[in-house]
Amino acid sequence: MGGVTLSPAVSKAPAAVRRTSRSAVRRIWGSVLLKRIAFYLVAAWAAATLNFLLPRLMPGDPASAILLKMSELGPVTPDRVQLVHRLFGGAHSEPLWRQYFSYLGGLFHGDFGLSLAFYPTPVSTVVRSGFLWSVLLLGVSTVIAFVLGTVLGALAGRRPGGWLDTVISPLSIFVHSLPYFWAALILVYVFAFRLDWFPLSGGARPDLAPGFDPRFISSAVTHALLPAATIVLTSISGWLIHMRNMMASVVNEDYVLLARAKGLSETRVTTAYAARNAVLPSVSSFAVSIGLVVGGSLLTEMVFNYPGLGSLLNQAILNLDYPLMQALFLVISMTVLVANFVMDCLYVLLDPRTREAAS
Amino acid sequence: MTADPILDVAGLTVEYGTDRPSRAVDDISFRLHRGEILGVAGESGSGKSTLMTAVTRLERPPARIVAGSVRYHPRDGEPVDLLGAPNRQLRELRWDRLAVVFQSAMTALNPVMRVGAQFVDVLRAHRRIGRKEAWQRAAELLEMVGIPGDRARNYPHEFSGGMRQRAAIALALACDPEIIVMDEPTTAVDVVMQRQILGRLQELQAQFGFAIVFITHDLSLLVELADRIMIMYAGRVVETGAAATIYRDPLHPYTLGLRDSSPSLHGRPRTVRAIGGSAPDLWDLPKGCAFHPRCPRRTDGCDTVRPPLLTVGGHGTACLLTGPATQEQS
Amino acid sequence: MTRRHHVRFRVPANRKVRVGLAVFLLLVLVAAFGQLFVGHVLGQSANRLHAGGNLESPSGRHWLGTTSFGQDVFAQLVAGTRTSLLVGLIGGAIATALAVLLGVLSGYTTGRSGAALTAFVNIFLVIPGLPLLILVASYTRGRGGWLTVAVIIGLTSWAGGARAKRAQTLSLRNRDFVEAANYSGESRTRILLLEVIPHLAPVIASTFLFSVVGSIAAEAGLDFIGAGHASTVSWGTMLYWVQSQGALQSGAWWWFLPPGLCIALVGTAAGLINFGVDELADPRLRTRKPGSAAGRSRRSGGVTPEGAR
Amino acid sequence: ACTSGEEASSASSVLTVAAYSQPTLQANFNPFSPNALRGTVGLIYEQLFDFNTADKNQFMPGLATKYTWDAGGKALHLELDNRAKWSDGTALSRDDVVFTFEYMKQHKLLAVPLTTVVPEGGGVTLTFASPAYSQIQQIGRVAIVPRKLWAKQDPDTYINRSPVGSGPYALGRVTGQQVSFTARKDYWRQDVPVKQINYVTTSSTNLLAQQMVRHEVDLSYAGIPNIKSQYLDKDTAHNHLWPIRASMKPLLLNLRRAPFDNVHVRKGIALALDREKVADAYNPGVYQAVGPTGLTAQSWGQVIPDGAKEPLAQDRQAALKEMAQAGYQLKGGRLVDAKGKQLSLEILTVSTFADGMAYAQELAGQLSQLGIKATVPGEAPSAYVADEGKHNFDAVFGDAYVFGSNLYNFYWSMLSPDSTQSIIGWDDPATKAALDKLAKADPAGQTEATKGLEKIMTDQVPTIPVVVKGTPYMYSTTRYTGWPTEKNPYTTPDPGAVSGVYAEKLFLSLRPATKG
Amino acid sequence: MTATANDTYKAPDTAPPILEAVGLTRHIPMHGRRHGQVVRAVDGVDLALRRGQILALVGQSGSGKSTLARLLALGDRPTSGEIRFDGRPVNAERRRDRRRHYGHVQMIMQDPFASLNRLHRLRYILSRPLRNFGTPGAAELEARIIELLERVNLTPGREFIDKYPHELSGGQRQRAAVARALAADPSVLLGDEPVSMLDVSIRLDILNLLTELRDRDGLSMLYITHDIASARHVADEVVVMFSGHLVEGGPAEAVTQNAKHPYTQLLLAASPDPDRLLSGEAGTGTAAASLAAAAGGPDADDDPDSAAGSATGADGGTEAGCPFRARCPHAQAICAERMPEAADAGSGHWVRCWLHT
Ligand SMILES: Nc1ncnc2c1ncn2[C@@H]1O[C@H](COP(=O)(O)OP(=O)(O)OP(=O)(O)O)[C@@H](O)[C@H]1O
Ligand SMILES: Nc1ncnc2c1ncn2[C@@H]1O[C@H](COP(=O)(O)OP(=O)(O)OP(=O)(O)O)[C@@H](O)[C@H]1O
Ligand SMILES: [Mg+2]
Ligand SMILES: [Mg+2]
Ligand code: NI
Repeated sequence: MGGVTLSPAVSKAPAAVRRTSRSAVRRIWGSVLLKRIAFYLVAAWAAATLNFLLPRLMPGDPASAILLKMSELGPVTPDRVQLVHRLFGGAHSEPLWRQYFSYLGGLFHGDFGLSLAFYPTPVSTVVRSGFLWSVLLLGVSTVIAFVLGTVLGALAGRRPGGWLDTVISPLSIFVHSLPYFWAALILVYVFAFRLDWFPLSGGARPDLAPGFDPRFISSAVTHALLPAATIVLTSISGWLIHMRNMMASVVNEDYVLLARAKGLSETRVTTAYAARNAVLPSVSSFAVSIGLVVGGSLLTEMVFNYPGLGSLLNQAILNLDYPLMQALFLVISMTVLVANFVMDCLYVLLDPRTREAAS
Repeated sequence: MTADPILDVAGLTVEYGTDRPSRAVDDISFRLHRGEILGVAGESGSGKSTLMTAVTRLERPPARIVAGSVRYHPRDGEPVDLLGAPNRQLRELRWDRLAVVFQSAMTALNPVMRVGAQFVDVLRAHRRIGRKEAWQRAAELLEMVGIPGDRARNYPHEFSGGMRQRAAIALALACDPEIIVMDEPTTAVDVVMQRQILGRLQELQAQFGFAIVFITHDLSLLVELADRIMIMYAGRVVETGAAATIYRDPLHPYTLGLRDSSPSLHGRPRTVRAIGGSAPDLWDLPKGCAFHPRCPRRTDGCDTVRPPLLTVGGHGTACLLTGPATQEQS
Repeated sequence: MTRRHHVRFRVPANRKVRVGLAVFLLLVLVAAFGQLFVGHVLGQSANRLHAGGNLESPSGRHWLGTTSFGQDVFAQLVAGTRTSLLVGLIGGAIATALAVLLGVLSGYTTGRSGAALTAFVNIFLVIPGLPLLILVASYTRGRGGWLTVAVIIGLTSWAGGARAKRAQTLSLRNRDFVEAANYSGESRTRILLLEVIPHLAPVIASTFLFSVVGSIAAEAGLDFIGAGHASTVSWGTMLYWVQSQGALQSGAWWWFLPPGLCIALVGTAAGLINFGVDELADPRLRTRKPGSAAGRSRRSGGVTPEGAR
Repeated sequence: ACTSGEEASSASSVLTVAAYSQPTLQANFNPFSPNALRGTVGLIYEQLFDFNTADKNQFMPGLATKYTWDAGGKALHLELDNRAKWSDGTALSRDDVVFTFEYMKQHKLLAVPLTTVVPEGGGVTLTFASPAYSQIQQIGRVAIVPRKLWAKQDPDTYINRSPVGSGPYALGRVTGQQVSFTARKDYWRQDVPVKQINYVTTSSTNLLAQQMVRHEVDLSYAGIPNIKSQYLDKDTAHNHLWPIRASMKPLLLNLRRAPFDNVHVRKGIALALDREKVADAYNPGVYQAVGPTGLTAQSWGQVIPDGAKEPLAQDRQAALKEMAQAGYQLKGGRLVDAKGKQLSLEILTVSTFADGMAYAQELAGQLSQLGIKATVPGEAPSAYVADEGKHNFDAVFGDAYVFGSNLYNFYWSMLSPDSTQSIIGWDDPATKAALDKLAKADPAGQTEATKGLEKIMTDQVPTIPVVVKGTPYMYSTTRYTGWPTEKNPYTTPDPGAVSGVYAEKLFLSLRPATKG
Repeated sequence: MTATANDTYKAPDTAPPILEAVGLTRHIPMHGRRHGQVVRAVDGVDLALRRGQILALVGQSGSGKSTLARLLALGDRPTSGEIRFDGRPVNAERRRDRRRHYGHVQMIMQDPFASLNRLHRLRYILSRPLRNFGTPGAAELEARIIELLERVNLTPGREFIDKYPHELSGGQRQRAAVARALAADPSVLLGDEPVSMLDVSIRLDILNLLTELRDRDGLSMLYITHDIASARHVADEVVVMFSGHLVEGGPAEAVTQNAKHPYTQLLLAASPDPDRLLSGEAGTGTAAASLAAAAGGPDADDDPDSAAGSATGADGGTEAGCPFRARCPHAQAICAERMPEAADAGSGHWVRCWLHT
């Protein structure tokens, strides 16, 4: 959740209505929604600005990076040096505020300029090439981790101190603490290299062009299995612990006891009463992690040579590709914002109480 | 009123913790009759809630029932020992025969489920009825406690405290139980509301004839509500008898203290005194009578002999001085 | 004020917590004295090259074998413990301090400045941590060694903790005892420092624990992608070398496994200790007889216990 | 996991090259772009000619079969192979060559003082403002593009997704992680033996090592650690390594910083190094210690004066003597100046390059033994480049200087203040003069002209040559045989070998491995 | 006339008011579904607290009692109206002025479990007002704290001084809260249900302490409670609040024995009173009937939509009307129009009801 606070509105006329009509409800909820949207817009603007500034704080200039690359191939003429500086160092010749405005202007048209690392490919093309990979791999595995972790956590937390809890909780703390690129390296070594159950790396068989082609899709899926398993394995425990703790406290709630007293089946008590309530805080953290999926994937993608946004970000940083960096940061920030926004709305459906006090 | 027993509790003992257990309920026996209201009063921490959860088998760790029996007498068939009953059997008895109302209805209703759905849930678990019919019955039940039936679609937070409390009572009635155990069901509402709820409760009880175990620390309330009263102190029953008798002629010094420390509203202003001292530590109970350190009338032996609960003519007390045995002697 | 009750150290009752503390203590001891032991008793040093053969498997001489450069892995691990723990502690301390400062202030301050602070925190939440870390780390160009890395990690990883603290402060702000402190004529700073923040102690403690672990992991991540300070010996740089030297393919498990396991060990210890952090702050839970007075006083209220809101 | 038989057989004949070290690719087949994908030149576009640096700089024909100097190095006539054809079927004419040179000149892409280019006979004639003997390799490496498609393109922004070239391959498919090239059936020079070549991405050495062991990759040049144990030993029958030594890696000191501006300090450092050990710090056998001129005796023996042919031996006493001359004394194991300050230096390194880190660590270790406080701060490549550019370093050991076919470029890029690669801040009139002399020297006079530069190297020590950098050219003979070897160095399998005439020659010389 | 405990000191009815509320109003804006509306928690309340007097404030839950007390303590800001201390208006804007007010007027908050910080010992909790409102030295401080503790019967003080709140029983806590309020040496105590959550026996301890303080030190006190019997027992005067308005007030005995306002009557009827039962029908079988009867009146639908119990003009009428009219068995047309002025019912007993004007 974005942790949004809305300042209490000043009291209007004390409308003395016994039961607020449906349309009024909608109107009030609408105004709350508007305020939220306003917040998200401000946050988006701030993120965009920050994204503009951050790369500019980085040392070095892309021109020298490119020149170095060129000089590996052969001597570079002084003319060429100048040209490169004009093309790639250009960002620094203009005053900052002017760059800022042209940057903002570009954003509105979805124009992020040309990538430097992949010059002269437009940044938007580059980002598009990585977006789907990341979203599919990380999105799917984050969802799987969330679902599995939450289910296991619910089982463990149902009886705190029970055998499942005793086994699973410390184990998951341990797994949660493993450095995940390290774990990924082990998994690759064992399951891909030694056992040959999975392909070593990449997003799909490299000779297949991305598209709605069954061969490509099945290849993409086989390639995604191992990285996804790594992500699931290392992030499942977080959800598990989270859910377990919530569950352990929720099972002591009076309404769970009452449900038991009502003679409902154990399954019904656990799912409809305990887990249903315990899952709420996890859901809001889920929003954040879904949003961060895009940015948090850098290390995994590096280990697996996966062609997603994380790899692109790494290349952008290595090559001082400001435009690409900016665009990626923006994409990340925006996914977080959008995920939060969607979750905000969804949360209202999940927790009836929030419909009342939307602050 | 029949003298037909419905619940027989004998020697019930409940402890908290395993390393250094504390006895929150110590060797309590009582009998509940059909259609009767049994009030349980006592100081905070005297073990009232513990007793109630043990009787209904809703105790949660670290509570452990270490001794005793709770026998339920169905109208037809053999008595069932609730403590020994397998989970399946217990589940069938729950709510169908034995319902509870918790101390705070605020937290006893599932906040993310519509109120009606929580009725439907239990109705469908114990009665073979369709979803639609169940909803209808939920609405009827709510109307029975004075809540419009269409409010069944609301969530608990959309109810006021009093409404929730009444909904909890309606919920307890859902399957026409024979026993309802209520643990301070009205602490969260003010006197006017409390009066209203209890009034409704009494009407319903008159109508359906279920038995009630009513727990509170408000003695004056019980005197008005209950048929019989049981006074608890430090996990034991110190006095039991008909409500009016207990109020008029309390035998145990603790009951007397309780009565005398409440100022009167209408009568002649009387001198009220506090009992003094503070509740005992369950881990370190005084020897002998647990009340003796606070007792204004303690004598020799109070600190060594633990007085048993002795009953004469339906009025029992556990005190060396005023117990029936002593009275007979004097 | 008498502090005697505070000072006395009680071994926590919870077994998990005990195990966690023991592990942590052991690591601290290793960090403090490990190098002396390694140097004087084993006669090894973390950076000595070609101390023996390359990629030797564990032996009496090299407890954890050698690296492909011939360094003693055990010596490296011990030296790395110090660096990594320091990075963790310093990074964790900075992140926690910032989280407390910004979280509490944004939760406690009302009006425009409160809203601005909140917005600031929220915006930092939206920025992805690792890329930001890499950016800032590359700005310092590996100068200043692990200390810079620790500081940067601290500076970039406070937002999540701040949010948690903000939420807590928001609920504390309206608690009765805060109002009561006002009636007692307390100043605002004093209320913040002595009434509100102590209540956050468990949250702060657990934020700190996980920031420590997070900092160690972040340093490792940074090293892994080569944005760290690769020539200091830490668990992170060990991992860097391990992967860049293909230790796994070469079958050098003795070199590959220890640094990763050590990081996991710290994380696990922190996770275990976290089970007991509530005890740290709540005098009620610190009493000899858990549940006696506590259980009663909590229940006699008859209404919801404090903190349940 | 279930590939059809047909696919499997075709997959087995595909040659896979680990060509890109980045995880993702963007199509770019503009041979003038610094971001052109490897294979653009060599497989699709062809160069004029090159020299086989692995084999006594022998001339290797490309589109041009022969060159002749005229007018004291100011005119060059190139004879073209008249069979050449573009992949669209049209002939590659003299006109296209003229166009390409003019185009490059117009867009300032040519580091050669070209004045005119005109068609003449079966080829073209280029004229220069000054003798261009030393630039012959650059001229040869110009990739020729068709006029009709390029006349209107801006070399800076043109992506050229569907290139039309004269080379043996046409562009197959570009996915985010691979570029495939398919053999042209109508290639003008010969039948193309390898029907498909895939250039794939590998972002980590770990991965590459695993792919190579599994024969998923046939050819690679990246430095994987422990090549012998990780690769060669895994399949001795098929896995091969031939380190190509095409460039020299010196220890570069920042000459603008005291005390490195002091020649005695430099000499002292040079004498403190055990070059064999440095060479073996990462992949034993790949790098090779080098003499003080920076040139290897094997390739350049005839130009190196006696006494400078062998690598400088480590000599602690001599080193200390030099240091003493610079005012540094050994006290308690530390080399200190008059004020008691220890001589310290940071060897700046790119931390993502595991090999570079390893070498730098070894160097630092050796210098520490002399009493110098040597450390190795690693940093991100971008920061490294920036620091180099700003002369913000004590020492670096990352840059390597390519020998090429002509030593002018080697010394120019290392020592001329005009070179972007010369980062040490060496600005010396004598060096300039020596370079000028070499630039203008005709092929016969080049040996003599090199002498001056060699002397500067040995006397002034502007850079401290340490090793000849070996590129680990690793290949597998599971699918194809006929690879160039040390015994049969018909082409230079240099990094550039995945492009240019070298690559063309290599791929055209392979034969499918006989099964069994 | 008055309760037995207070025959030592009798405040003259003419004693000057020390703390006064004039037209005090507090409207609390609502959130969520009913965003934009307000809860009229306190609505135009005039109240005078005299020196050396205990004034009991009774009323239904949610009628605004705590809000009124918090306004008087400056823990909350009124929407309109004025607070006077010793005849002078109180300025609540500046922190310094507020602090001076805290020195005179101390509040005992409703919930002693929430209002004592569980992290501090009594020593610290009590030392703060002592230090803030007078600066005893370190040596004197401890003596003063012990004295305070003993004054509220936490004896021996030395035993209690280093205890944490959780080490105290509910009654002891409540007394600690009283001690904290007394530490500021106030002339007015605002006790917000200081005994509501306690067992009768502990409850009585505290009430007796408060009357003692009034009698000995001439302390003034606002005693907020649900328990009318105890109000009768300790208070000099009782005022009844309903839905943000004061509806009846006067000498304690008069109000409790001879209630005029229908709401007060309902409140009295609803209060459990075993004596009534025992003096009437002795049997228990009829208990049901008596309880039901006592509930009386139309069913108060405490729909949360109608905010403060049945406050905020429960039936959508104008806000000017009597808030109780919806449940009032004697409601007339005029009741919907406006609240009547206070009518005198003799010897200081007044009531705001159209039945009595
Ligand atoms: N979970 C628990 N762990 C340990 N002791 C407990 C626990 N719950 C209750 N107790 C103790 O058991 C005793 C009886 O508690 P119980 O809740 O039954 O009292 P009660 O009579 O219901 O009090 P109240 O009127 O406050 O509800 C108390 O001393 C209490 O401290
Ligand atoms: N912070 C708040 N926000 C919204 N409404 C509030 C707030 N505080 C009080 N109210 C409302 O104002 C009204 C008066 O509340 P107040 O706490 O003063 O009642 P009270 O008489 O003290 O009740 P009780 O006897 O239950 O303590 C209630 O309807 C309550 O819901
Ligand atoms: Mg209870
Ligand atoms: Mg109140
Ligand atoms: Ni986590």
